[in-house]
Amino acid sequence: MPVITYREALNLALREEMRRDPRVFIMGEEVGLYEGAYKVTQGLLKEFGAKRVIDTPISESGFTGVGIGAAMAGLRPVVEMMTFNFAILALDQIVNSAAKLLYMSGGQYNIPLVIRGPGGPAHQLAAQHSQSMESYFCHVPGLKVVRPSTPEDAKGLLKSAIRDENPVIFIEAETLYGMKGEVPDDPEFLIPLGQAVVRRQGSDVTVIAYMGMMYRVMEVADELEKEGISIEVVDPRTLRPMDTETILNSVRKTHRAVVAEAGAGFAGMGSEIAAFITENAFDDLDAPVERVTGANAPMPYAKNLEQAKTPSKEKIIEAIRSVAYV
Amino acid sequence: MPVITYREALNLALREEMRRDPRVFIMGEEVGLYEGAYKVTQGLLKEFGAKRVIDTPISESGFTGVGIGAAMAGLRPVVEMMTFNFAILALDQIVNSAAKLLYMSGGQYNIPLVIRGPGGPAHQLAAQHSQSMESYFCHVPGLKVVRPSTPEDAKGLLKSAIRDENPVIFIEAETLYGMKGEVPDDPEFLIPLGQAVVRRQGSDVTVIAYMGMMYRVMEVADELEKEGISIEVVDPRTLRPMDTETILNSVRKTHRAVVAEAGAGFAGMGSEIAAFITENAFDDLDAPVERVTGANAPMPYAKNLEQAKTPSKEKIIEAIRSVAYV
Amino acid sequence: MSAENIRAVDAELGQQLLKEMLLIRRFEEKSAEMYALGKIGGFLHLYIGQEAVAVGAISTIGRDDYAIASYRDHGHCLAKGADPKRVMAELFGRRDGLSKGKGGSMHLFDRSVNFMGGHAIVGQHLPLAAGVGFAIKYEGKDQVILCFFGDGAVPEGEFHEAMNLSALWKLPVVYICENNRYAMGTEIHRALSQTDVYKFSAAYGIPGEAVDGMDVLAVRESVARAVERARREKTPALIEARTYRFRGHSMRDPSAAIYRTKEEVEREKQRDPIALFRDRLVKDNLLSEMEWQTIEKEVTEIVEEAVIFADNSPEPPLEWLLTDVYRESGSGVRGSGFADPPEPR
Amino acid sequence: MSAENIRAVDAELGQQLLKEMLLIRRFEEKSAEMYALGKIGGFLHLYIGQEAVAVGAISTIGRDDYAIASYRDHGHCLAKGADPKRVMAELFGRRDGLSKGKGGSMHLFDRSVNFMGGHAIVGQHLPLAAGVGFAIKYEGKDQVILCFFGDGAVPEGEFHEAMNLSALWKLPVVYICENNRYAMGTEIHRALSQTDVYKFSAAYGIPGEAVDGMDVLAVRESVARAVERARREKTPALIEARTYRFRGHSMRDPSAAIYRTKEEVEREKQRDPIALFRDRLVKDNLLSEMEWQTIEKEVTEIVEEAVIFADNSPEPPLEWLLTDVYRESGSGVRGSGFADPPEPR
Ligand SMILES: Cc1ncc(C[n+]2csc(CCOP(=O)(O)OP(=O)(O)O)c2C)c(N)n1
Ligand SMILES: Cc1ncc(C[n+]2csc(CCOP(=O)(O)OP(=O)(O)O)c2C)c(N)n1
Ligand SMILES: [Mg+2]
Ligand SMILES: [Mg+2]
Repeated sequence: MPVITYREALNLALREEMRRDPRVFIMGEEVGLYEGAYKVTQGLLKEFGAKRVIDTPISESGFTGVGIGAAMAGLRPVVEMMTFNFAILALDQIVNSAAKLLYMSGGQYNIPLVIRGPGGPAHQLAAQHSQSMESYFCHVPGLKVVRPSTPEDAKGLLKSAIRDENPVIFIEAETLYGMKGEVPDDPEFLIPLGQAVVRRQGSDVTVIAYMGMMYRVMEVADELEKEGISIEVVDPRTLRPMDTETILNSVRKTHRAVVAEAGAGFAGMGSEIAAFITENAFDDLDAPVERVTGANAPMPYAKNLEQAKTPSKEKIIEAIRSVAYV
Repeated sequence: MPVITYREALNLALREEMRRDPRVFIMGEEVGLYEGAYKVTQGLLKEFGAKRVIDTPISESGFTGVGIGAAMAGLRPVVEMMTFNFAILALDQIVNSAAKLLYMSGGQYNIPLVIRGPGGPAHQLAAQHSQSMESYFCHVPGLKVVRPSTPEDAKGLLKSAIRDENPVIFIEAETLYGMKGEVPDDPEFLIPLGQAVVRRQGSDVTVIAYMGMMYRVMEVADELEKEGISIEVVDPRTLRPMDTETILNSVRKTHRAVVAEAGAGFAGMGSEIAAFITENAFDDLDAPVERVTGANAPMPYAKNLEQAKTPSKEKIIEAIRSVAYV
Repeated sequence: MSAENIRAVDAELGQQLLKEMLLIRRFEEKSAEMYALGKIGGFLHLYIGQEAVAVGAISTIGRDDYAIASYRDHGHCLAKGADPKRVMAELFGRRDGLSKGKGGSMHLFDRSVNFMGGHAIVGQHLPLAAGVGFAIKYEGKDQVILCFFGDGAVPEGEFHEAMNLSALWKLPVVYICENNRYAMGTEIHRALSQTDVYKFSAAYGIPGEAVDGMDVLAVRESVARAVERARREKTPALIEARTYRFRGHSMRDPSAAIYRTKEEVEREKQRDPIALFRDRLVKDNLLSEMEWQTIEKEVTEIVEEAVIFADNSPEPPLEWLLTDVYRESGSGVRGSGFADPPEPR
Repeated sequence: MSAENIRAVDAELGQQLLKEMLLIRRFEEKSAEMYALGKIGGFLHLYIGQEAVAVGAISTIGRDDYAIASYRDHGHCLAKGADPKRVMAELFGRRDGLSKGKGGSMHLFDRSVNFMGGHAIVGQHLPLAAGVGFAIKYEGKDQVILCFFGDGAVPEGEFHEAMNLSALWKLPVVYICENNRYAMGTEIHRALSQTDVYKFSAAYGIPGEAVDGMDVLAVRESVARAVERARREKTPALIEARTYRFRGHSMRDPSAAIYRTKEEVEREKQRDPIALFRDRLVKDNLLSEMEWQTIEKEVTEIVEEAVIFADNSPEPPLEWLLTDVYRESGSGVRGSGFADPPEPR
């Protein structure tokens, strides 16, 4: 299988879907001439022209609304947020238009729209540019939310998102764009939304994590294996709809769970995951579900503070030990 | 003690604080001449004049930003959202300016700002006008979030919010504005932010609920008492900072907890409450913390569907029975 | 239709326009009654006084063209050709409503006549209109969209963003600001530093003009010109229709509230667009007293039928609470149409 | 200061303005070096080429007046009078930085000189500026605030909302759009349908004008006029300063990237505001070669000191991660300053 970067995998997904379906187009700040602030749309303007690769002014609410209106009229837009931090400016359109139009119209207008771009912390970008916003979107009925951790997932899930009949919030990570991995070049390779994946089999503790945190957890799992602690790592991939079955099956096997999350913990995704595990697998649990989350502070600029903001391996290990009572 | 409505209690709090501190002013849509879309600001224009009671155009992001800027420059603004649904349009100002300025400026600029107005469902206002947004705000470090359930709390907490040095999101409920209750007329009567209250003592199951749901739970508690099931009802009042101690103490006593919430359940406030209870009181729990939440759908207009959207007494009772194993 | 001879109405067209306006008027008067009876809930915003804008404007476009409006949408939805029975059923929150009872008064949608809603966040539907215009252009079609909004939307950021994007990308959108001088209780000069809304067009380099919104033919003429240009040159336009609402902001607001005087309201009612137009048709010998009575009778019947239909329509079944949250995928992608996560209790 | 004789610079003032511009230039050249060395991280947006705008504009106001800017804020912060040492320490993310190292390049704040930041969401600080203007007026003071932003902010809704609110409420805010013709890689005519930014002022009924942003005295004159009016009449203004950034958008973007040619950049560099002004002072006999050398030397020393200071400043202690999230209440309200909820692990 070809080995390509996460960035290239996204690019390929966009290309393939744009080739397949002329109704698919991409719009956003710097996606055309500049080929993307993070180069995800490299070469698209050249291949598809300015009609289908549209540079926008800095008007997030405006062009997101344009995407939604275009979807109402039958197109299948992909809207790039240069970073997801700026989606807050478009949140009204996302929450009140995209997510609700199908319902409010009694099923007449569905919104096949993808909003994608990098989210979460990167390198010293400070408070306004380092937010994990997935819990906002996850709370909204009518939205689907994806966080793809690998190049393969990036491709397969983005393609499914574009083919989906509903608005999909697709949050990538700047820190993963350069990561390489095997990615099928089959243009019909799709990963269904709503399916978690077990990244690593284990028997003692289930750790649920995605994106950068998932890799950190994998490293921790390697280290703990040497001590004889066997970690199962589950990556939800889609946060809404959440594949609760895969997660619960794992927990029913290991009887212990930790959720690791980069974002601020209070009312974050980890809360939801911990809550449903406890609700549905209480009798299988030998310990409370522990959350390891980003500190409840804005993201600081200074490198050392930035590092301390996101859960360290030590903290993850500590949480695992605490649920494993070792 | 005088018996006044929830609306009057808010009005009194505003009046007293505006009398006490000339830096306090209120701005928002229709707060002046019209005396508030829900009449919370009745008489304020007359008493304080147009300098301190400011009608705004429909520019939520703009006037919220004005409030924040004014706070940076030393004033203590109260910004009214006609309803909290419209705060989504101002969310960037709230999240990226109000909540973070203190941190990003290394402690130089604090933002003593209150954003208040009714939130949550009312009567057949449909999807775009019936949102419970507290989990959005709760997720943001730097914000405090209040949901006052009684006239007394409305007054005491609003006064504390206005005196607080930080941005406070203060979400009232249209459905409670007409409710009457005893309210101290002492202008120094304050209820500290961050203190939950036990609304009803009980020994079998703790139910955590606020606003309209709290009253529904109180009725349920009366009914179940007849069957010999004793419910303790805890009202958090402030959601951030959350008074985890009061909640945990109750759960440690009853060994069972249910969280009842009007808003959509997935990634809602109930998730956070359930998660921290489990994390901190696992060994005291005889059953998983159950969430009873609004359906994961937008709010429908039709009366019967609207009623079905919010948790019924039956559903609350069912959840209580399931944790009490009766 | 060409903009030049648009003022030359014959009896048929004149009576048609009159009838459409009257239908909206009577439909809404009846809605107000039904609200008082508790058959309609929530917010109910009446369009009474503004009928010439929707009717005049929408008379210039075809069924295949689009229209979109704010929450004050009954007039536009009816003028676009929706079935009054299904509109009333929607106001009643019943199963046969346009939106199956899920939307209500503020969220009327009718895909069969390209009426795109019914949006209740002020300013929000302007970018949506631009998006529809974008799709029209993308697909090389020659449709247009009319976007109706109030003066209260002008201070919102989305007004500005939508104007600029439409002008920049040359989208076939005709923006029609129904300036009734009030946004709830806020008179326009307390909301805008410069109150000639049409003048904003200069900031975007697009055509703009003000028109008497109480004169159905004047509206028709102005909008027809903009529609023609939009079709031909894909140029957006900003039209300010000066009008007045005779009733309160919604049923919860008295018609002459603190923010305006009874005298002002009475004075404005002299400009009643329906009475004005009827008198004009009569004067021009395009309408006889008998024809007028027939129109009144027909309209009354339509409204009565609508009420009966709505009242007989059942409540939506409870299962519908959870339908239409997601559309199942028709693309054969396994799982992409997955149901929502299981409901917590 | 009166706007009339503002062009009459003497040697002292001329040299002062020159020195301030040069300080910004050298400070930023050094920052670029430090970025390359990894001493500075994140985004670093250089102001090089635009110095005349900040220096000319801020030279018209006092220490007690306010200024606020976007993420491209080093120039404005230094011109407002912040200590270069503490600015550099902030860029280094160190304890003695203006914001204790928590803000970084994009979030400079200095309360001691009324510099209100440093804001990284495009358009976001315009309403904040209006709010400061609101407070000035509320308290009956005669201060003003200068609000600097890029051409890229104009299409944002908050530009429009801030303009309208400031004009409507007559707030003493001077909005200065630094039109460097690009927002990242987007040339202004691809972002705005009408590209004369100052013309937007007409839509709000406020004064507006364009000025050569490479001419420090022209900027000074134009801003002085607006400041005087703002103080006296509490009228806002919109000034479009036409300028150019010589470097890339940030350190991650090459200076002559795909979106503009090397020739264009070279041509624009002929308008270097510092060289132009120095030559003028020399020509007018207001600056000798020796004086110029002294200025260069002083500026270089300031910058060197700043780097040494920054480099010697320790990293912020780890406990600071959780401070400044909330301000403890000084009002004696029990509990209102409660700490954040206990950290989950
Ligand atoms: C963003 C937003 N803010 C506030 C409201 C509450 N609101 C509903 S209608 C309205 C007034 C709108 O006035 P205008 O646009 O002039 O329309 P009109 O009611 O006159 O038809 C307001 C403030 C809202 N729906 N959306
Ligand atoms: C709301 C928002 N959208 C996008 C960005 C990303 N971004 C940062 S700077 C910039 C360009 C801004 O250009 P301009 O306002 O002209 O300022 P300049 O960089 O030229 O000084 C963009 C798109 C952002 N910071 N905020
Ligand atoms: Mg109006
Ligand atoms: Mg620029």
